[in-house]
Amino acid sequence: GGGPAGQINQQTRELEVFAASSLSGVFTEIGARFESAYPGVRVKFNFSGSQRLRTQLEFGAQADVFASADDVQMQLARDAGLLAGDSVPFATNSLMVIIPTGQAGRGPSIISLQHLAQDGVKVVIAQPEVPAGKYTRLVLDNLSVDSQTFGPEYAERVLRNVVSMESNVRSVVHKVALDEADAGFVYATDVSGTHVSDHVRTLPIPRDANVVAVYPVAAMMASQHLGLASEFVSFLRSEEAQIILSEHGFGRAPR
Amino acid sequence: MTIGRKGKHHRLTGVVFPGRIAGMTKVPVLGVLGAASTTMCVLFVGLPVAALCIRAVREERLLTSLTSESAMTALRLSLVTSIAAMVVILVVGTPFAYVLARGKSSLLRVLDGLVELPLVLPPVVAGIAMLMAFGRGGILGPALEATGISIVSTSIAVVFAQLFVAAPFYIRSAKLGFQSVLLDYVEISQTLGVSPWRTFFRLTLPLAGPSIITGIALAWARALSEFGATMMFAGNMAGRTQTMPLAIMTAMETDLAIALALSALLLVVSVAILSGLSIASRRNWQSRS
Amino acid sequence: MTIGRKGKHHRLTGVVFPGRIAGMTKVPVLGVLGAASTTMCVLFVGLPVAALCIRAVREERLLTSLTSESAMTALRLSLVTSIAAMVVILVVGTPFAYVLARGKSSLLRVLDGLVELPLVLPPVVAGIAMLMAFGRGGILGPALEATGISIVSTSIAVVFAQLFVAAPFYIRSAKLGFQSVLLDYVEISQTLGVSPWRTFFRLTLPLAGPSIITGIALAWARALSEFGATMMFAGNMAGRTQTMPLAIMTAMETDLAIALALSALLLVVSVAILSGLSIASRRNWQSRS
Amino acid sequence: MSLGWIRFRRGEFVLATDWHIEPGQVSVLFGPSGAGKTTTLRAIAGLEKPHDGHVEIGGRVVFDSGRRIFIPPHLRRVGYLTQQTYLFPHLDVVSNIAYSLPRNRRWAGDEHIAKLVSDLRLEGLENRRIWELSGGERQRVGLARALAARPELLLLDEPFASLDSELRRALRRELRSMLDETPIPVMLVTHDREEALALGDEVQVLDSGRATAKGVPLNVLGQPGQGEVARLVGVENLLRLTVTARYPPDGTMVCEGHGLRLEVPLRDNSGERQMPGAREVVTVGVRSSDIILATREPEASSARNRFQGQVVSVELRPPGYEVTLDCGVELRCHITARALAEMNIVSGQALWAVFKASSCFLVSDYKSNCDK
Amino acid sequence: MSLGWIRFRRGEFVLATDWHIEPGQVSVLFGPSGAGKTTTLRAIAGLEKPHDGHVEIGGRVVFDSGRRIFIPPHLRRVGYLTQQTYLFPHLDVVSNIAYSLPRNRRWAGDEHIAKLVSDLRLEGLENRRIWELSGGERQRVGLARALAARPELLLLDEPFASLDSELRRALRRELRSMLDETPIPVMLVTHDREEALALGDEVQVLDSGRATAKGVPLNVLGQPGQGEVARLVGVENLLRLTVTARYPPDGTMVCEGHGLRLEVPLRDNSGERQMPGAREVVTVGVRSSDIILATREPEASSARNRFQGQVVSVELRPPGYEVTLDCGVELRCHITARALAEMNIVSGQALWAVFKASSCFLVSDYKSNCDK
Ligand SMILES: Nc1ncnc2c1ncn2[C@@H]1O[C@H](COP(=O)(O)OP(=O)(O)OP(=O)(O)O)[C@@H](O)[C@H]1O
Ligand SMILES: Nc1ncnc2c1ncn2[C@@H]1O[C@H](COP(=O)(O)OP(=O)(O)OP(=O)(O)O)[C@@H](O)[C@H]1O
Ligand SMILES: [Mg+2]
Ligand SMILES: [Mg+2]
Repeated sequence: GGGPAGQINQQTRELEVFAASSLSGVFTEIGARFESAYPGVRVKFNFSGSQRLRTQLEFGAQADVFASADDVQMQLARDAGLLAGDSVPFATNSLMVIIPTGQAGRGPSIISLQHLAQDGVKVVIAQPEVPAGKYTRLVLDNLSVDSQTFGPEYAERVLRNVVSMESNVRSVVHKVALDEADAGFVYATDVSGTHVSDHVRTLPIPRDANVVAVYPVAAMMASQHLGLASEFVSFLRSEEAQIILSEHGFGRAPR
Repeated sequence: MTIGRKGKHHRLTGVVFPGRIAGMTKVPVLGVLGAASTTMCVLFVGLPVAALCIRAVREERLLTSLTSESAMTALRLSLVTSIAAMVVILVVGTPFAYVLARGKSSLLRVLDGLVELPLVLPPVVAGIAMLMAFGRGGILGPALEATGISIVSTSIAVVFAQLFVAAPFYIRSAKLGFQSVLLDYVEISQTLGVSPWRTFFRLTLPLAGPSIITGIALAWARALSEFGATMMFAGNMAGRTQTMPLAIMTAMETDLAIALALSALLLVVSVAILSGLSIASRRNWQSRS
Repeated sequence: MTIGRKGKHHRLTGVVFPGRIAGMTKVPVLGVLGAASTTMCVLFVGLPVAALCIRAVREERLLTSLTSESAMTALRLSLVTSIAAMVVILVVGTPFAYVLARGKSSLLRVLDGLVELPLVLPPVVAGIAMLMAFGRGGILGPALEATGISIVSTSIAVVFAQLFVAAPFYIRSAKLGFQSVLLDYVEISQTLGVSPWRTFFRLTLPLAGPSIITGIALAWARALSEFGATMMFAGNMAGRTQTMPLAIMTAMETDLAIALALSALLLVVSVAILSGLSIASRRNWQSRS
Repeated sequence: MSLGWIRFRRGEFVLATDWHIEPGQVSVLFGPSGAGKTTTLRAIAGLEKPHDGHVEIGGRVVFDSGRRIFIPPHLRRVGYLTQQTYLFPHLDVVSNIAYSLPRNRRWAGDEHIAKLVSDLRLEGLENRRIWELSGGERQRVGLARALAARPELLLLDEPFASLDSELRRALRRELRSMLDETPIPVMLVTHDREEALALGDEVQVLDSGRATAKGVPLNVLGQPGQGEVARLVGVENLLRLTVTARYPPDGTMVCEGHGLRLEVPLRDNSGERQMPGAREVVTVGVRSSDIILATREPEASSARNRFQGQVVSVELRPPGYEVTLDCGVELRCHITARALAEMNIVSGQALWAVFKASSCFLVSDYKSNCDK
Repeated sequence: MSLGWIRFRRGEFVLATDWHIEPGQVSVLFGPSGAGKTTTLRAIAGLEKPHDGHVEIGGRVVFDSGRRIFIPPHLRRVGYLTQQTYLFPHLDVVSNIAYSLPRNRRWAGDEHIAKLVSDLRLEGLENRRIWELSGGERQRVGLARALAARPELLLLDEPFASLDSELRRALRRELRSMLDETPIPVMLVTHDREEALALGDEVQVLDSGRATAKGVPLNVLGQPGQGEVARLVGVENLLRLTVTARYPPDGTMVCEGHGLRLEVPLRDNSGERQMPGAREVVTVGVRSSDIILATREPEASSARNRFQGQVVSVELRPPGYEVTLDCGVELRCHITARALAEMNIVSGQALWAVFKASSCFLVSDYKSNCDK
């Protein structure tokens, strides 16, 4: 949705925000808030994988703000000299396990994380090259360390149960939601949509074993409205935006 | 001959459909093969499509998501850009296909073997390649910047991406169509005082018609579904570069049901256009002469 | 006539290439159009491809990344699965295309309009649709589970995904090819005592050859570049479902240069195969009869 | 042997014909353009399904509408040379000819093929591509291809149309000798009267789908009984006359009109008695070659019909000339070049046309130009 | 007017021909299958580029190898009816005919088109699709299409090949009257001697690419001077004889051989004097229709050549019969059916063959069968 029609005039400024796909829901809302807070501003989003956005930027795509799901891509962008100033974290995310609801009577029933290590459980995870896959392995390693509950072989056994590795975390969500697997490791924010929550149950991962993925944001060097871009970066860290972010399952920005 | 009498005739003699024996002969093995393959193809394609549509229809938010402004914007952009791409493909691809079909130089033979090359690249890589060619930092970057033209992140970039992935299909089909036009016809047309230019429009084009329209259908379908190259080269900006496939992928991030509903919408629109093209491509002439 | 004399003859009379006047006439406007369109097509496709290759070649790790085991595994899987897909497409698609070309039932006409439908779906959506059809929780899920067959996340799923996106190209081209074979030839073959089955192999197939091979080239190129549906339906397991495009996309997550090198490798392999197909599809017969 | 009958409708056009051909015999289908000759051959070959009919080839029933039998074309063992020779463009000449043979025989340089190639004067063209052939060469390759399959019935649609007279005569002889060796029935479509007479053991005249005449070629094409046939085969003089007297004892009748008085036999050439009533209007046909021209009235001649007239025109009509004489009605007479030279015939000259009563024949249902 | 010459090589085959046709005149190309007739027409139409040549159509130079002129086919204004009628399959009959017309005239029911449709007897077929036509109908549509473009030169490759004799004669008349209205030069390929004689103002005989004879049809085809031509146009009797005496005063010479003694004129039919040396071996041609048969030796006849022989065979050869007589060498004589019946000729009978010296003509370079 846009601002009131009357406010759109010759002075309309467009703010182009390149944002990770996983931010598409929440940023659409935040963008609307920003527009009403800054009359005459239109926020345009380009949602895509963080890495693809970074590649686009490297090859000359024009953007005012870059919000990544992954600090690595932000670092690469910084190294390429694309950023105006430094990036700031504005949200965090963590992993959780999802299980399809409609799988009664098929295979071993899963009610706790331990069950993921049973033979015959079909697990899907993201490929190690994408952040979610990297985090999944970290979490599994963390859990294995807790030998009492899970045992030192836990990570190995779960990974043996992996029937498919996905190129991105959304594929993990869809496979589980479509009952194609018995369990999958996804971001907490992935489960917030009504659609997904209808089809999956969640198993939380203990806080001490979980990872905290930080979402950094930065204004871009090439921006035509650098001031406005900085305003948007700060707006993301404002209370108003943080509330919306947490409504969508994101953690608060680390101070 | 009235229909009534025809029916009576059948009952009397048992000879059904007197007339020219068609090319499809009544040999059992061919019939069975044909029927089996048809069934397999229909099931293989039909089941997923049906599953998708069923799921979409079951969704109570179907209507709202379909009629949402963003869906309409994306659909409009998809149609506009794919039509623009088709126009370019027709205008540039048709002469190229004709040259490929009729030309004899060895350079053309080499090119002819490479028409499908753009298809081999995964679309995202194609998008990157296009960035490297037409982007600000690309080969043509300085030249384009000098003229003030910026392609990346505009609707033109969407058209470019569609051109890149869809043109080979049209060029190939059109080439086959032009090749199937007997030179004897062309020769006769010329002895009748009709210039090569008019011969092309009056004779070659109509005779190659079915192939050309098939090429349009293939290329158009491919352009309409183009996602990877568009996303990479043009980005995913609502109203500017967010075509239906991009809108669908974006929706998938938040709500699969909406994504499926949008896909179903894309399917329905496409069915209409494809059926139209199929009717247009039905040759109303036999090739006996 | 020796070459020497021919040359001399030219010098004497100035009439170049005596013989049949080709279909490509020497009318300036057509020549200019053809040359212009050819140049545009070549530049439009060539620039990005060239940019990609240049970038890949500049990379010092090119050789190591190309000969890495994972790259080879992915390439092998790509070739194996795409060849398997092509075999299925040929075996099932050929009779279907023949039925579409020669059949007269109105059901076939409806189907004919929908052959391109699978192309319209963005591949990822196609993958989801296939999950909903052939997956554990899909329409055929219970049936498949009862027989112990699991498709998703196996190499078969890769083949399925390639089939879904590539088959329409082959079917369309082959249909055009079959349609271009005059019924008169078929009739004569039959009066010569050659059964419809043998007529198909001795007459229809060779005459439709160029179209069929074009169809193979298009479908094969598309299958080789298939990414979205594979990713969704088959996943991305090295050695099992990670084809070249998936390997390229995976590489892109960490190192664009490697991704580009892999793309260049895919291109090189494809150029070889496409050139081969192009030579095979060159019709060594004219269609005058 | 082949026999049968068919009835086939295509819109307004209705084809009804029957045939009976013994092995080694040639049945000629003769008729104007659009008469249904090709359609008949196609129906026999199994390429069209007639509405009613019964077709036997070599003793086998290949089509019977009543018994719902329809044997597909490839099992009928017919050799069909179509009007347009569709040679297979992907094969060279000899592969076209050997197309119907099993693979091993095809490549073994089959001697049957070699004989066909030489019989049809195709030596030296064996490895030509078919677009490198002239029209007549194509027709011969098509004929060889049809014969290579060793058919049990040969259907030839104008097989010699684009051949020169020399080659035509040679191939006709060739065909005859082939039939002597392996006698199969042949159905031949032709427009050429000479060909019909030279090759045909029987001729059937088709017009607008109906068989209007049938029989021995000489009878049908020589003294054709029906108006259409007469016109088709070129009976030059068709006179509309009124029967004024009949003399059954000497087998003639007298017909008058246009100032002429003709004696006409009462029996037609097949011996059947024709009995037009007195004062009935009939059409009498006289071939131009049956009329003798004389400068003086011939005396003491047995020829019963003599008329004087003025030369209207002299036209070349090989192998002689056609002289048109105005004797109240125009009479066309065919004479040799020698006669023309000797008699010194010029336009305007007065001459006598003389012909015997037996040269006249009754032609049914024909409206001559005079009455229009 | 059209004139020119071309030289065209295709592997071993070399075509060399020239022509000169006045408006309204018909030049006939006559020759055996594969002689190069079609190639000649294609070269004139601009569909093949000869190696050397000069072609003028309507006074315009459209091809000249020396001056590097090559006008493309569509600017040459030729109407070319090809041997195989390639009708455009996407158009109906009338659209095929009107194809060359500008759009507005095409749809206006042009009266030129209407006239062509009726002249070529195509009424009622106007809206047929072309695969619904019979062979002869197609040929006529093709002819109409070629004429509709109002060409300045008409090239016809066997235009009447698949038409019945009635239609053929009618269309021949039609063509003649069209030429009278709008005189354009016509080059006509035919295998039919009658057609060549009836339509041709000039005839050129092609054989293996070479023009072997040229001239007025009656001279070339009537008493053809060359062996190949003689064989082609059907001079039935070719006798290999030795010149034994020459009598220049009465313009004849005596040739002997095979027990025969013939008187042969010293001048050929074009009046040119032929002077074979004494004892030279020559070939003498006699047309079968120039030979008279008699049961007794004709007395007091002016015919100089008389030979007795035995009837070997009697064969039908319309419009009469061909009697083969063995007089030391076989002589073929053509007689009418009437003569056959009156003379009661049967095999084995002894008969006299009589022909005038003026019926004999010298034929060059021909090896008769007797010498082989
Ligand atoms: N497919 C068709 N559909 C409709 N009418 C047709 C078709 N084929 C032929 N005809 C018509 O049927 C009639 C008979 O055609 P057919 O080809 O048998 O003639 P034909 O005797 O072979 O003539 P020709 O000597 O000209 O070849 C013609 O009037 C023709 O116009
Ligand atoms: N495209 C070609 N390539 C090679 N040779 C050819 C080609 N076309 C024709 N010929 C040969 O050239 C010669 C002349 O052919 P052309 O078609 O002119 O003969 P034609 O006089 O028209 O014979 P017909 O009466 O049989 O049609 C023939 O020997 C033929 O085999
Ligand atoms: Mg016919
Ligand atoms: Mg020819």
